[in-house]
Amino acid sequence: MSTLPPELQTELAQQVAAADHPREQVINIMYVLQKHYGYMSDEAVEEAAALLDMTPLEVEELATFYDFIYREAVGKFVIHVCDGVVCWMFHEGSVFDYLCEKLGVCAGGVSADGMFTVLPSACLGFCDHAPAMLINGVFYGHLNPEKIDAILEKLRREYCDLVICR
Amino acid sequence: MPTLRIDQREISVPQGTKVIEAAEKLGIMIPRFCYHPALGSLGACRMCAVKFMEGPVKGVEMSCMVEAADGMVVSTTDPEAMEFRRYVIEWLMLNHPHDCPICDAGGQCLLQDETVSGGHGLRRYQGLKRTFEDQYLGEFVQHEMNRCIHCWRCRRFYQEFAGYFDYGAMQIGNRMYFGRFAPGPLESPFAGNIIDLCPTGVLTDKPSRYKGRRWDLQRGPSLCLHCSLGCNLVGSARYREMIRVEARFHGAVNGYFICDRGRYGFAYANHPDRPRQARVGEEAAPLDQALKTAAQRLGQIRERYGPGAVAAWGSTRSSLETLGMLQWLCQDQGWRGPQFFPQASLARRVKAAVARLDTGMAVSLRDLENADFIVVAGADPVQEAPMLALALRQAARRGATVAVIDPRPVFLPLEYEHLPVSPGDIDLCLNLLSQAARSEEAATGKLEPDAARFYGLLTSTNLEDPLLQERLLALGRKLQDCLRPVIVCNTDMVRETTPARAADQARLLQADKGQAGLFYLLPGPNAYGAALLAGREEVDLLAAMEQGGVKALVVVENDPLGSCPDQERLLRALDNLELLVGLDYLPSATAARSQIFLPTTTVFEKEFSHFINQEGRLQQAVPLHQGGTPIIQVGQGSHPPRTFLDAIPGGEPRPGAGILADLAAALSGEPAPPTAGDLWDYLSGEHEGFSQLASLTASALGEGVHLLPAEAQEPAWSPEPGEKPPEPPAGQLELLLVDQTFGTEELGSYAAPLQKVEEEPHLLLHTDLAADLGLAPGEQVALLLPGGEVTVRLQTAQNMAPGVAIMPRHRRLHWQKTGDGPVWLPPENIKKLSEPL
Amino acid sequence: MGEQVLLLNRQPDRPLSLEEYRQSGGYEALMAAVGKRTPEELRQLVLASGLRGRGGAGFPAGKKWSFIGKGHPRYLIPNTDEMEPGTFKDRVLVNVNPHLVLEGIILSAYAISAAKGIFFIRPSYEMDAELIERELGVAREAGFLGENILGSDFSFDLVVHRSAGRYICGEASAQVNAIMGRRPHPNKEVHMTDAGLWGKPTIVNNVETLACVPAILRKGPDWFKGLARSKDGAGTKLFCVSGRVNRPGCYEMPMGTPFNEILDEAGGMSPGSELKAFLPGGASTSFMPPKFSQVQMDFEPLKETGNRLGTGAIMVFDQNTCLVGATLNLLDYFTRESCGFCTPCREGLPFIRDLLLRLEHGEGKEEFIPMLKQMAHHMFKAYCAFAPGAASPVLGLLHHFEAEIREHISQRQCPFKGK
Amino acid sequence: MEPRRNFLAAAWEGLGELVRGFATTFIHLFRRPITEAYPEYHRPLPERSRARIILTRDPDGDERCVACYLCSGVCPVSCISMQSSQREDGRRFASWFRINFARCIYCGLCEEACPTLAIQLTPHFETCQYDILTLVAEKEDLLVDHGGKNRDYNFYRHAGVTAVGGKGEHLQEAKPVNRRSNLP
Repeated sequence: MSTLPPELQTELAQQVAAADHPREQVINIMYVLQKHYGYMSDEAVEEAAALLDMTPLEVEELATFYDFIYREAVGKFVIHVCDGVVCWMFHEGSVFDYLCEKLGVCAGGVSADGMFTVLPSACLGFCDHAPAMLINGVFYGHLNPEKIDAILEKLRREYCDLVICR
Repeated sequence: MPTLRIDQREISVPQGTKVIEAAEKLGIMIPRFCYHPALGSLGACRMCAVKFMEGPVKGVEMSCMVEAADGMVVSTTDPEAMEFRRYVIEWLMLNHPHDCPICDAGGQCLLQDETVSGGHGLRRYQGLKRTFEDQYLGEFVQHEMNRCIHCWRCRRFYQEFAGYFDYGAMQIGNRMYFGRFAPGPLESPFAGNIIDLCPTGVLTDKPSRYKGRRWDLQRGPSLCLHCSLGCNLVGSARYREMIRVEARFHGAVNGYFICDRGRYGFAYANHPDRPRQARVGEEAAPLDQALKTAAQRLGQIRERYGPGAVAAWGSTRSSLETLGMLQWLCQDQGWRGPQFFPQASLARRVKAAVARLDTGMAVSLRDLENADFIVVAGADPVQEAPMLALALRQAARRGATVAVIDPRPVFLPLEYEHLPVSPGDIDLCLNLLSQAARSEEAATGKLEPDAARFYGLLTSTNLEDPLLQERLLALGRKLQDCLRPVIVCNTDMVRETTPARAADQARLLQADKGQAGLFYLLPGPNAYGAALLAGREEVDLLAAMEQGGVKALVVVENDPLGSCPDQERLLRALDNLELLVGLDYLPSATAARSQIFLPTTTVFEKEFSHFINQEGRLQQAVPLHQGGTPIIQVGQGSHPPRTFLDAIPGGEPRPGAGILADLAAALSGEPAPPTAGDLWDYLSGEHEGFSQLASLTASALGEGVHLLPAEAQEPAWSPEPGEKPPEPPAGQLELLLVDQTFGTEELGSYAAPLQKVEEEPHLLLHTDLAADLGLAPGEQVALLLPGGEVTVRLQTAQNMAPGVAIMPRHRRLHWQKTGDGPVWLPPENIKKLSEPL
Repeated sequence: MGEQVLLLNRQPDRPLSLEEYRQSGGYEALMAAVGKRTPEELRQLVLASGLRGRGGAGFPAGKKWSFIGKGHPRYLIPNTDEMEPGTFKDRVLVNVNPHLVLEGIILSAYAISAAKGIFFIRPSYEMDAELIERELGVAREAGFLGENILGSDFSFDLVVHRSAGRYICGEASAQVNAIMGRRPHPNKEVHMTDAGLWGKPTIVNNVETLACVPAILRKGPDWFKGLARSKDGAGTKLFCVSGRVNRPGCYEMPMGTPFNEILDEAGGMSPGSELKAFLPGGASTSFMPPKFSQVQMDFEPLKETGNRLGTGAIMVFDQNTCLVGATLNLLDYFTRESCGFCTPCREGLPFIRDLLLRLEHGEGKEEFIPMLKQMAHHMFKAYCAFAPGAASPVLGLLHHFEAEIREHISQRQCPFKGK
Repeated sequence: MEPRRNFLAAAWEGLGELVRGFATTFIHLFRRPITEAYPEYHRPLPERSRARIILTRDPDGDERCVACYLCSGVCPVSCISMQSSQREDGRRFASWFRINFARCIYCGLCEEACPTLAIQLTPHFETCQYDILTLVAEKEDLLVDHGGKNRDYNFYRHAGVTAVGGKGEHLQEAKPVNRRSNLP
């Protein structure tokens, strides 16, 4: 049985029903469920499958394909650190390492307070502000250790869940 | 017809042929992994690269992706293409483990072959090898993901070709993983085919793991006996044990694939309890001596009571040789019979079906794939003849409409329309469908007088359920625009009139559209042959035995105690006998009860045998080995005994036909038993359906020989098409005994691998009915049948006909308590049991 | 800087509103076209303008549209996936002038008689997705979108499809698969223009391409052609300059502007930096040494040098950057993003990457060079354009900077280490 | 064309050969005979000489034979037979393994074919028996408790299959791919 709140369940069912082809909603549904469960848990995969009349495997085929669908638990803030060649030129490695060291996590891990996950990421399209990172849909550029500290501090203080594609 | 040159040789191929296929026609095997003739081109493995020297395409391209065109000059040995292919192999081998010696694909591995032939030997990549965790995929398929080369064949077959979606590709790039969402058995009954398709050892055959290498196996073309479709197999035996069965290509029947029942059902041939020793009374005896005793005692009974006191009972699973010889013996000796079917009503249905097939109407499975409208009447393809479901899916993929008229909760891996009506309403549904299929103005014109008269006779009684009626009429309207309709009809649980009705409607469609097909499902791999041999006369041995007229019964490769629906009555009748002679290769109840038992061989052993599938195609099975008790059983797992024997241990069984021929010779005092040639001559004289047998040559048997007459034996329209068969007594349920994919089919029910996957025995009721009766799914219920009580677990379903109760003839269920014909049950005969102790 | 067509009236920190856009002639083209000119005329105009796709392949847009199949409904997919490393022009474009983008999309949809558009946008541009969604509503309210646009019988609506990442989704057929909720693998068996999204005729165009359409219609194809500085070029191009330059950013310059002028526009090399190499059009183009700094940045002139314009994302490398390391970084990216469909890409790229990694770590051997060359060449026989793109920087490295590779081998370490 | 040979020269040459032959015989007349007193004396044979076959063990003491059937497949006289089976830990082994030494021609092809270095030929050649059936050797007769010629090789460490060690724990192997990893 579904463990989703009934209103969310209805909302999603309506969203699927409104689509010309239910399958085209699969990524949107995964984003919503990901937001609800914190990440795309096994349960979320099964929920999505039931909503879309797909098998869990069919959902899994997609969920594991995309890098913005998280099949493992993540922190409240997912920090995508750009490792594109331009950011690399500006010593991207040190941004990534600095973040990992600062938060005490390895790549993909969740910080002890459950707040942060650091992931390397494909070029984010913020090359004019290299080195850059993306946190819950917001870009941060021209990074250096001081700036990173300030950003983390700010995020810790004011948590806001602003966008669906984190 | 484009003409092109491949490696300096010219060939013309039909438009649309891919270069890789054109090369294959020239005998040039371009290496490939992802391309498969049944699945088509994909272009993923890049192994089939060739160089196009001239023509519309230039340079190195994939031969599976380019259609042959005029003026093409292709080189498969060009250095650039060769170097690229060498690299492809090297890339594929980067992560492949170093485990050929412990891999079951070793020796039958496409990757091995291509690696060796491509000349790749030294590993230049120094990185770490990628590894994956494996999954449990059920009892048939072993998963070893490290070996994967990502050719996509398994997923393409599993999802696109077969229509099941619990196995697929996950992750991305070189981390891509083929498997299930969570470990568990593969849901598709066609899953075994991914073993044949896998070009390396990722998916291997679990039951035959570690049993032997391909080069040590005695292999040969054989046939599947687990339903009436007659799929072609390659069987493999080693050390007197049947090891494995794979699909064998047959263009008209099974294509490249078989179902899992056919793939793993063969294990009955290795059954540890298989009777391999002749027996007189309780005493084991040499076969010759037992045969002599049998002849002597049968002769005595004949002398004492007259020839009619001996009767013969065959089955639909014996070879045509055995069936024919039994017929000969009966005719020669004046015995009663033979009877081939467990019930007289079933015999009538099968005979009605077979009599209506001719070359103009019968369609093969492959023809079925090209139909554009298919009505399935009274059949549940996945449960009864799984390969039919696969053919239906291919038709649906090409745009066909598939409608299933069946009381069961039918599931098909395709888009289909299911009309759950009771068996009594199937005829009516067919009527309504063909009425709706003809528009008003066309209704009277165009038809020849006979057909028009038949059409006029169709009554237009409506179905009780208006919703169903509407869906049926909508389907009929769809049928109006279709050009190649086919009616698929079963002979198992339908009314006696239904096979004939299906033929009538198909004939009407043919008269209307100029083209229509008829496809029957029959009970057993040689039911067609049995129906032809049985002729028009009806034999009811059970009644004759009850009346005491029969004193001796010869049961040939049949288990009436397992298949006769009224076992109590049969047991009483058997008590009237003085002698029961059994011939079989299964450790059946009837074999155990026989006073004289003569062991026979399976289809895999000793001699050639022939079977006729449901579309009248005579096919040959080649013996793979000499038979005998498998060494693994003789040695009990350890090494075989170090004694030398003249005879093969357990090698006594002989083909049924041979034993019967010897029996005939012994009884008639002839010096030599009839030979196969004699038998063929006899059969071709006996029945016009067999007239082709006399001129049969071995070469004709590659694809099989269609024994169909040019005109059906019973081409006439049924006299009263509008008549509705008798209705069930009001308020009563009709009990339907049905088949399941695994667990009900006789041969397969003796196969250990299939026993592991069979469902529990159950009784299926409509959800609403069960609720009305206060029963919940999963509960144990007692079912009071005419012959006694059956205890079974209850299942419910919504999408089934309301007025029926469905019970599979499960091997683990003592269902033989029903009697012949439809069984009506008052609902109160289904009682809830307090939880079993 | 030349005439601004796409980034006209660019505001430093906010997008142009509908009113601002209309003041500078926005939606005029739409009003002049819809219901007044036939789709065929529009297609001819765009064909005559010489507009070539800005997404990388440079296929003439008008020609692509002329292939559109007979069936209906038809789909238009404005491609804002933009996953090519170094590229951010679409983000800038959408952020500067969302309504120009919308007008271009609507006009293009009219030209191909599309009924529905799917604005495909990558997940890192979530803010821009929201912006477009908001402006969509504004345009719809103004009657530029939806049923019977501007009173004509042309109806078209646009929805935003948020991707969940992966470079391959930028490939047209993979993108269509992604929208349909299937695994986004490329598919060459069918033509998008005949049987694309849901088996219907589909056109996938980069948004920058579509954004050129209003101006072409307003000012004519000859004007558009005249914007370019190269012989056969047309229009302006958004060049994203990043790397060791003073003012990295997105600049609109005429098509065919020489590289050094674009570099000057971006403020020249950063202090202390000397030009060592540049990638002219994103990660899937070849490295070019400074001797090519006069090259005209357009499809044909770059093709003559054996390179590609790609997305026009110029990445500038200076003398302190190890190009083996840069190529390794690019191959890391491509290896990770390969969809895994075909063998060369799935298995060949990791092999190339492994060789580069060994070179970078000083474990390189002389025999790696011919192996790299052969494998990079064979990448062009992969299924889609992904692997050839990934091989391009490797080929550029081998062609122009082989000496640097040899230094890595002879010194048994990266010569830039510690610099 | 060969030049015509002088008859006298040919005779002289032939005589020379004769004398040389007799000289050798003559010299040996004065040498000590080197007859070896077999079976009292066993001449040490080179390690690689091919005679009686053994099944060796890997450094961990486990049977090396994985019953892959390559030796029986390659054997030109078909003197090797076996049945492969699986141990509970997933390791493949021969549930029985038989060599008929009455047929064996000691060609060594089995040893060459063996991918795990299990089957090896030894210099032990004294296998004569009065009863030919006793020349049929079973696994227990063949199995020795050492590694034979190469004592260090362990097939399973290279094979990359789970029987010994988990996935990713063999030589040159990466850790198993995590299908759910968030890493791109």
